[in-house]
Amino acid sequence: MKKLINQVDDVVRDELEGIAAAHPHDVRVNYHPFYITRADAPVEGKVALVSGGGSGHEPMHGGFVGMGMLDAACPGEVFTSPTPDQMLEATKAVSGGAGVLHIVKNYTGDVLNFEMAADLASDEGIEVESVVVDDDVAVQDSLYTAGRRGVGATVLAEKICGAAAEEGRSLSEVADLCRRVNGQARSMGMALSSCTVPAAGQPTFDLGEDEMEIGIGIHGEPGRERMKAAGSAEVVELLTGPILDDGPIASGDNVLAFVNSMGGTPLIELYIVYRDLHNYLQERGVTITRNLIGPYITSLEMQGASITLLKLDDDLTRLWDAPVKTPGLRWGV
Amino acid sequence: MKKLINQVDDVVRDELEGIAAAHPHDVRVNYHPFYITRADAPVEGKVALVSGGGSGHEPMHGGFVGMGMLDAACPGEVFTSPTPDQMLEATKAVSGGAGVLHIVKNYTGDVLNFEMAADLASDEGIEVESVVVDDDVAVQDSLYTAGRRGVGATVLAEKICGAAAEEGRSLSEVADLCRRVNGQARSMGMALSSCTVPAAGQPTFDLGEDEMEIGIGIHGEPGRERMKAAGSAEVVELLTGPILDDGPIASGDNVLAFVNSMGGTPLIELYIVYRDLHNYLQERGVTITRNLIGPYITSLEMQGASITLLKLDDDLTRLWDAPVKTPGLRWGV
Amino acid sequence: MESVGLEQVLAWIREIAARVEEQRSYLTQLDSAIGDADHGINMNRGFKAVLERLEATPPADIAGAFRTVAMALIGKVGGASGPLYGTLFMEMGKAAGDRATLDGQGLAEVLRAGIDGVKARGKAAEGDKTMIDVLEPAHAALSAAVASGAGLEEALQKAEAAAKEGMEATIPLVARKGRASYLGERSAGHQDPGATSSHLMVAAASEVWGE
Amino acid sequence: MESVGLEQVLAWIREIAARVEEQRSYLTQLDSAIGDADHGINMNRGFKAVLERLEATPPADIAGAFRTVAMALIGKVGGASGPLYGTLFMEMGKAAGDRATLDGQGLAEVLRAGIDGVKARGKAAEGDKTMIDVLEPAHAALSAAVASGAGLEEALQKAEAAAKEGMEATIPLVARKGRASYLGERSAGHQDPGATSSHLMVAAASEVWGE
Ligand SMILES: Nc1ncnc2c1ncn2[C@@H]1O[C@H](COP(=O)(O)OP(=O)(O)O)[C@@H](O)[C@H]1O
Ligand SMILES: Nc1ncnc2c1ncn2[C@@H]1O[C@H](COP(=O)(O)OP(=O)(O)O)[C@@H](O)[C@H]1O
Ligand SMILES: [Mg+2]
Ligand SMILES: [Mg+2]
Ligand SMILES: [Mg+2]
Ligand SMILES: [Mg+2]
Repeated sequence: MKKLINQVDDVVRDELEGIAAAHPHDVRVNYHPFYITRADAPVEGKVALVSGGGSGHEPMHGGFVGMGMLDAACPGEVFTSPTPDQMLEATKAVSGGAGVLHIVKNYTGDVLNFEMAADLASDEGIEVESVVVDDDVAVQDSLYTAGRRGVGATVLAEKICGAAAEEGRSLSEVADLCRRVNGQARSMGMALSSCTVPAAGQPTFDLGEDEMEIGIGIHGEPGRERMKAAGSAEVVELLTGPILDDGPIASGDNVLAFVNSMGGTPLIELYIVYRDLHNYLQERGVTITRNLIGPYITSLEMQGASITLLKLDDDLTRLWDAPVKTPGLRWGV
Repeated sequence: MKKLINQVDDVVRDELEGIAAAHPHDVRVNYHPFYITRADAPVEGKVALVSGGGSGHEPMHGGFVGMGMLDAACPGEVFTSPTPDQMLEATKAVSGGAGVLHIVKNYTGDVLNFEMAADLASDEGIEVESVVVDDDVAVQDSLYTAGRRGVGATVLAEKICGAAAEEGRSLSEVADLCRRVNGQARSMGMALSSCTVPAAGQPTFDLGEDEMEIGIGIHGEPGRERMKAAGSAEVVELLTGPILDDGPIASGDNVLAFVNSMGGTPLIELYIVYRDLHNYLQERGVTITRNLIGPYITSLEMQGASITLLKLDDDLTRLWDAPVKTPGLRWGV
Repeated sequence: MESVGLEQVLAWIREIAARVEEQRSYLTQLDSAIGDADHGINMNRGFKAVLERLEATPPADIAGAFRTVAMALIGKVGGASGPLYGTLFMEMGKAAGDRATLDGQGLAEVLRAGIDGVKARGKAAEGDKTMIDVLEPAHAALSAAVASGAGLEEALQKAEAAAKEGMEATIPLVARKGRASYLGERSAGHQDPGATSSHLMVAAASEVWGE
Repeated sequence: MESVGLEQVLAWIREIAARVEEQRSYLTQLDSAIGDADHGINMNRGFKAVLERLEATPPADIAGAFRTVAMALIGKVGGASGPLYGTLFMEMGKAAGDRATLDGQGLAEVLRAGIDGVKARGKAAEGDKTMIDVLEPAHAALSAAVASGAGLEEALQKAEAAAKEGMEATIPLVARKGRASYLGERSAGHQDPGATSSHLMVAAASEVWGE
């Protein structure tokens, strides 16, 4: 394993020290327990947004803390959900009296830990609503399983709900908006290579020189299917077909197209993927009116990409365009 | 070779189509020959900035075209400098009557092709000044060699000079500023893995599981030295020591610290490197007052990082903070 | 022995910690196949914290020992196994109440309460390819043996055997809960990491209490 | 033959294009060791364009043929070799002027002009580990042979031999120009790719004109 890190056990703490040193005007880092808040938290009278999850997905979530997006993020160990005490302390630190929204990606660990934290926060008199994001069409949904994973839609939900909270919308309104974004977004990802969890020291899975994994998550899990590596246009079909088949997005719709790098795939390839996605959707009568292209929800150094489509309406578009100032996402200010 | 591309020979064109589709309001793409201009070019009365170089360094240079930075960028084939006709046409397309600055990275190919283009442009009555950026301390400078490579300082020079041009400074003022930035900036990079030029189909060099290359450039060239892979703190010493030894930056100075990913190294590692750089400089009395952290001048999917330090003064700081709106760098607007 | 007191409970917890440390890469490797390669790392981080806290503030009774384990796991493990094992010990602590010792009967009752807590939180049933596939049969074997008048040593041996069987029985299963469920059919053919760590706990009990 | 006309010049250019195509990966591989792994790709892209343009608009004379080659290389190759080889042929074209044929003497003059152009643009001297280390000795051998009254075939054979020697002599050199110079001492021990493509051109001439 070759990585630009120091001690394997210090990866998350060292990273947090880097974030604290790099963005002192935007965020504050708490070390006992680990959480990141915007520098001006708590914002009185504003619904506060708290998210979190395992580390290794940078810039998500810590890089999305700031004006117009998250009030706090709780980083767990690499690929391991954070613990209830982190979420509780972060929730208390950013609560501005208007309630706190927990944006939770649908993984058993994240869900259970946030559940415990929400119970504890309510015990302390803080009004908490939780929305679970589950947009990954690679996983078949079913009553009897853990359901779908939360992936790319999380980034979009955090941006859009963050803007709504800045506007002064109420907790239930922001929570409903979050559910709406989740309901109108679908994602699917693929990998050309695995990634190495620092503490594990070796790649989570091995891929042959001519193989790719389709339907991966963001934790180095193997995907639904292993197949022969294909070119960009074919990969776009393999990912976008299931997304469109799944429902909410149809011909005539305007969408936000989010082409995401898993961490090790460079921008030159993402733009080629975006071009092929643009053509694929155009042929099907779907119009891209907004886009996001880059590494925003990653899986350490994994090579690969994911596509997320969000059906847009005027309200969502306006909230997407609203100013945001975070280390990982910034415009309008 | 596994990449999200289509035909090897179409990589640059496909990428340009992706950029054109993604950023229609910010940039315009010309295909015969290849160049990218800001959508509102030419800007009357403003000094125009033109840069260019081989592709594979995204977002540089095409991603830096827009308000407050470049007026045009000329992408060559992967790692191959563009040709004089591209530079000439781009220069003509963005010339606003106040002269055109060519920002050239110091590689024989780039220098010779830009030289030819500048001659041709002058023949057509356009006033052109060229500044060659050569900030890479990994290469010993000498009268008898090609000199030092242009690397990270190029990104900083394009941002700062772009702001100066927007302010209405003259061609000679902007050119002098560019030379000043180059004179006050130093860089050095390292690699944990090689990269694969699409048309070559295999890694440019091989690195053992426990090896790293120190003093690499941005074209997958092997570096000055191969050594045993080390942790972040040690790598920071290996890169920053030579930078400080080289002169312009000393104890008591304020600097812009640019921690760059070579393409395959994820943000979680960059923040750890930034933390170690922050501590290393603090111990030596150098204060980081601005920073840039992420993949901005890359070498395809190479894993590794580079460090660039730019000595700041009030003028440079103000120009750095000025609004910029490009696909790859945006703030203040 | 026919019943265990605080000392034996602490010995059991220390034995679990030692085995987790020793099997951490094995557990992580199992998690690589159908999960995210961290189960051994998570459990080891958790039980290290358990030992520290038991050191720092020695519990007064069995219930206190279980509560300390629960709080350490909930606070340090994260992931799915943190809240689940945390709940297991939390509920065992509540069930232990003020009892100074637990005989076979008592152990079965306490374990029952713990398993019910895990199921309430995780919504998993037997056959979902989780720790439940080990905990349930272990409990069934333990209480059956106790009911038929077997001694603690024999009852624990039966429980360990049933746990082992349940653990191996997870191999062919298609996961319906946890990360492995994302793999669908591809999850079959691999032993569940959490079932493996649960078996480790039962095996530790049968060793330290089995005299 | 004792002198070459437009036909022979075109045959030579086509032979270069064929050899570049065939040796493209070899040239790229040499460039991987001390450069950026694109020399063969660059040269092949360039000479493909040369052939297309010669097809599209057949040149009227030798000077026109050289100019077409120059413009195609300058417009299509990029990198260092593009403007350098472009300049080589551009200057050769100027020197050829309106001559309908070139004898050994004429070839030497034209090549001299080309080499001077390359040196003026690239500032390289012999021993810098570049194409110059092949072009200069090739020119020296050619003019010496011609001066001593040798025929074109013999003169070209001598030039090729000198080019080969110069090419191999780049192996131990430490590069002072071009990308390879960034490697410092590490550039020693590798044959220079541009020297290799220059030898290819001389060898092509000695084959197609050497009857
Ligand atoms: N809903 C659930 N109910 C019971 N056990 C579960 C459930 N979900 C997961 N598990 C157990 O947790 C184990 C994984 O733990 P771990 O790897 O530490 O957490 P994560 O899956 O979050 O990385 C699985 O092997 C499984 O036995
Ligand atoms: N200043 C120079 N003068 C003469 N030849 C040079 C000079 N710089 C480089 N070369 C030649 O160019 C070759 C490299 O060409 P190529 O790989 O196509 O361009 P690049 O180095 O830009 O990738 C070198 O092997 C060398 O022979
Ligand atoms: Mg995990
Ligand atoms: Mg090149
Ligand atoms: Mg796991
Ligand atoms: Mg080259």
